Amino acid sequence: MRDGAVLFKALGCTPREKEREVAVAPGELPRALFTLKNMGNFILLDIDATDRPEGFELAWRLLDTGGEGPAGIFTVKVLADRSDPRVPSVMGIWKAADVLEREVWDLMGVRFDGRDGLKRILCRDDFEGHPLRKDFVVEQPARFPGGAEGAGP
Amino acid sequence: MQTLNDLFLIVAGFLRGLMNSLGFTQLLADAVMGLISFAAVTALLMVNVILILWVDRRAASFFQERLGPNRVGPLGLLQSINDAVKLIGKESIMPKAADRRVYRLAPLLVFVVAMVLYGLLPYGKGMTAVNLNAGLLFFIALSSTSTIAILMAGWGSNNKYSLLGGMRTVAQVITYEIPLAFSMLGVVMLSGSMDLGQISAAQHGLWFIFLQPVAFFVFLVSALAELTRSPFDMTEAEQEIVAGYHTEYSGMRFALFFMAEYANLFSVAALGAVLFLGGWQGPILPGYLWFIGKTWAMVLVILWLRWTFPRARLDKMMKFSWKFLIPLSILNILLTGVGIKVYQYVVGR
Amino acid sequence: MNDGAFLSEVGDFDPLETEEYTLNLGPQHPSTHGVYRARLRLNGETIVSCENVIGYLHRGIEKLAESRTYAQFAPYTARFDYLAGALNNWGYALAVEKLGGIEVPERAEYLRVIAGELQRIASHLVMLASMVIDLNAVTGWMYAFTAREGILDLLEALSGSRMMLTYVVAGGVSADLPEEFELKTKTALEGLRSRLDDFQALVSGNEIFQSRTRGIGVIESGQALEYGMTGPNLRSCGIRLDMRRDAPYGVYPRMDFDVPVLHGGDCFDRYSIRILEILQSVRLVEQALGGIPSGPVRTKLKRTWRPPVGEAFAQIESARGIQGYHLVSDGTDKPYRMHLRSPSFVNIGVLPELAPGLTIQDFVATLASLDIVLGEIDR
Amino acid sequence: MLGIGLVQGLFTTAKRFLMKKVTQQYPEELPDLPPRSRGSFGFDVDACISCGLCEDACPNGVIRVEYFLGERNKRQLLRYSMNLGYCLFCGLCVEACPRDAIYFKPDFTLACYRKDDAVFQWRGNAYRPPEVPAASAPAAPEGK
Repeated sequence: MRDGAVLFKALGCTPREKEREVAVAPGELPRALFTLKNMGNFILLDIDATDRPEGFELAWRLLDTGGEGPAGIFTVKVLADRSDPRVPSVMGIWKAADVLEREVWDLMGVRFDGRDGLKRILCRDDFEGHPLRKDFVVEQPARFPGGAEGAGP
Repeated sequence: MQTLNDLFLIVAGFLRGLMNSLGFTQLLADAVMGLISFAAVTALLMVNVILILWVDRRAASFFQERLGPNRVGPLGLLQSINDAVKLIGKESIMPKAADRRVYRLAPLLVFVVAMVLYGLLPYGKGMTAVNLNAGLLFFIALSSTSTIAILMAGWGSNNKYSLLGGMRTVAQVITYEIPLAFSMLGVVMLSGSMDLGQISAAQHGLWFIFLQPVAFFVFLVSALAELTRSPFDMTEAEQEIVAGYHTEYSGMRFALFFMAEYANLFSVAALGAVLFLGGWQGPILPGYLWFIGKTWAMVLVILWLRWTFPRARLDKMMKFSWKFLIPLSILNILLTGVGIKVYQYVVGR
Repeated sequence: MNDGAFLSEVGDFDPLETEEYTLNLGPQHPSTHGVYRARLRLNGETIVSCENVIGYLHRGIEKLAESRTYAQFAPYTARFDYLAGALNNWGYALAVEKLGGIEVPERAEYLRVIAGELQRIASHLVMLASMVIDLNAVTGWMYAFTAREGILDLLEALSGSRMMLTYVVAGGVSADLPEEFELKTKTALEGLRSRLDDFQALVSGNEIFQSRTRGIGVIESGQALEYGMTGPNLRSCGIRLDMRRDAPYGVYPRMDFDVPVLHGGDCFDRYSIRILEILQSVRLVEQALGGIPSGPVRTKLKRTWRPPVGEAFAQIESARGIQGYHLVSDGTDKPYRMHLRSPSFVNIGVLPELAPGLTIQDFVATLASLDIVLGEIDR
Repeated sequence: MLGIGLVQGLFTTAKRFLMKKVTQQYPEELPDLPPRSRGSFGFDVDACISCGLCEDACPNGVIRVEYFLGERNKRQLLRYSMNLGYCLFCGLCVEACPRDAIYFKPDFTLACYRKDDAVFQWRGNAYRPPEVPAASAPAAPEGK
């Protein structure tokens, strides 16, 4: 795990105390990840998305195995617009991004620009909506069989 | 003891005598005897298939530290009958897009071929249902026709897995037919006959396995491939092509394939016993018991191999045949020829 | 096609017309380890291209988490990677502990190592078993499963359940060691060793097995990193990356164990490394049992426990690679968002690149050697 | 030498052929399950105070506690139902119970033919059968 300050410096940001997380603008993302990858010893672990009131918060989690001491996670965050969430794809930087981006698109409905084959991966192809969004309505099945008596306590 | 040995011959002779005394013509008597042999062979086949099924499952279980089927009947002996009845009772589902005639014909052909092979085997001295003087040749020729039936099944099912299975069978069986035939040639040279009965008789005192160990090895390997038994069971490789050519078969049609497979196992094991283990030759016990015993020994060896080895790869297996087994078997033929000449020279002097 | 051109040069033949075709390997197929489907383009038996089709087991557990409390969600985590339930529980517990700043008693940490490593053994045994049965070594499969049975019995004695343990919970573990556990462990590990020896004698040395696996489906180390592969699959390509050693959690820093690494990157190495890891896990279990301190096993959380607003990402070395749990809290008793980084989901991404040129038989071997669990892929 | 591995494998299977088998002949020979084993549930009607903690703890809504308020607003258990068809056997209810009224039993024979049979019910001491018995009232395998 490298010192956060080194990474922040490479990315051209001001480091804060003990931070292992940086927020960038959507347009800046490929450059930031490319810079990090070129420093070596990074593995793209995960892309995940959270549906927050202010927009979709996407996080690229990189496993940092360089430097001294134990390996650690370094997170690059992007806040995508709520109405039309779009971020550039990083498939050209890490091939692992392929399945991870498709997952985010499928479940959260964030579009990744500049790549092919962005289609559903977990839900069926004709599924409507993006289930992990907060406004997605889930049907609740009845728990107890037997009509009105079984409608719950 | 001699009576016991010739029991079946005596019975046959008695029946012929009976028919003569009743005024049957020679032709009619032959026909009746043919029918009786047919019934006897079929009965033998069914009993053996059912037994092999049971032994296969029990032996597999024992190799794998478990007990296997032991509930139906004593020791689970009736399990295979149970399964057969179950299969007969099941609906035979035919895919809509199947080539209907080919699809229906294939299991019958496979089973008929398997059955005819039983007629050729010498169960004891003079105990062959159909005695041919080129029995061995006929045996090989006939057994390879089942390839066509299997290809028919693969094609007729109109399923990609089935077709792959059918194609694999053709490739594999044709490739291994050559070393199989070559491995038998050494035996034919030694015994000077293609009559299975005479080959057995020629092994009086010394089994051919001791004279032809290399040929026996080649025979065993190619027989496994011919039977499409593990490690060469690519044609019905469950993990790759689901069930190969019989993927789309169910009910009694599937049962026919299944029984034919085990029937073939027995007949090829019997052929091995005839060619290399002296057939019905053996002390004390009647010949037919020796024959059955040796055949079962071969069957057990094949099962043992099956439950021990993983599956080989198709292309590597082909290479193994073309680049190793065939040269080896040709070399064996050459050495056998030289050996015979040397022996004749030594003995002749 | 080349054959056709060749034939037409030789004589007056029409060139043999060959055609590529599509084969759907799965979702119902004996060797797809669940409901994975590969859409293969085939030329004869050779694969031209391969496409992963997954999602048949998608149960929406991540969404489910948003309607369960932190404690209530714990049992569901074992349903991700159902072959390594305890490790899943552990990863989730780590994330919750990180989120809420919960201390774990030391005895519980040792018990976690015991449960986790036993679970890793069980999981690797399933991998070995399913790999050899995909190559039709049925007997080897039985030996590995019988050995696993002994391990599962231990886990049952420990937690009460064989696969879905819910043993590792936030704040510690759910129960202390049962009576005579050391003795039972000793017997079970003896059974494991004897069966593993037989398994090795039966399969590893077998020439047919080797010819099926050596040099098949080779993953280069650079390729593996590019595709984000982790776990034994990565370590078999020559990269020593193990969260237990590189980003230690629990009491692993105090444990003495090796991280085996192989360099071939082929199916055989992916198979062998599991055996080596099992032996290391046995070492870890024995160490943990030997050095376990006394004390409480759980920091009880209040029934209406609420973590502070924030988020946490915790990662664990699961049986298949790095498993990461991302938890977002909005201050209520239910997670605002739960996300799982599942190793199989990422590992399988490499398959479309490996497949072209392999035959169906090799493909089956390669798929088995990647050791995917569909519960974890589809979530 | 080529073939050594094959021969070794043959010896291994032959060895296991002769060794003791691990099969358990199930209905005659029952497995010896550890006491913690989560097979099915036992319920102590007298111990239950109808607090509903188990109902709260259950992640899947499997448990339903029916009660009425008796003298001094004390809860009287009418009926305790568990729909084991949805049960995860996670043990959170057992952990939550303050009186150990619900507990695990190693008995694991839970197979049943109808979905309704998977609903386990225990009648509380205050239970009175309804005047018109409902036709669809599920049978109680462990009913008291």
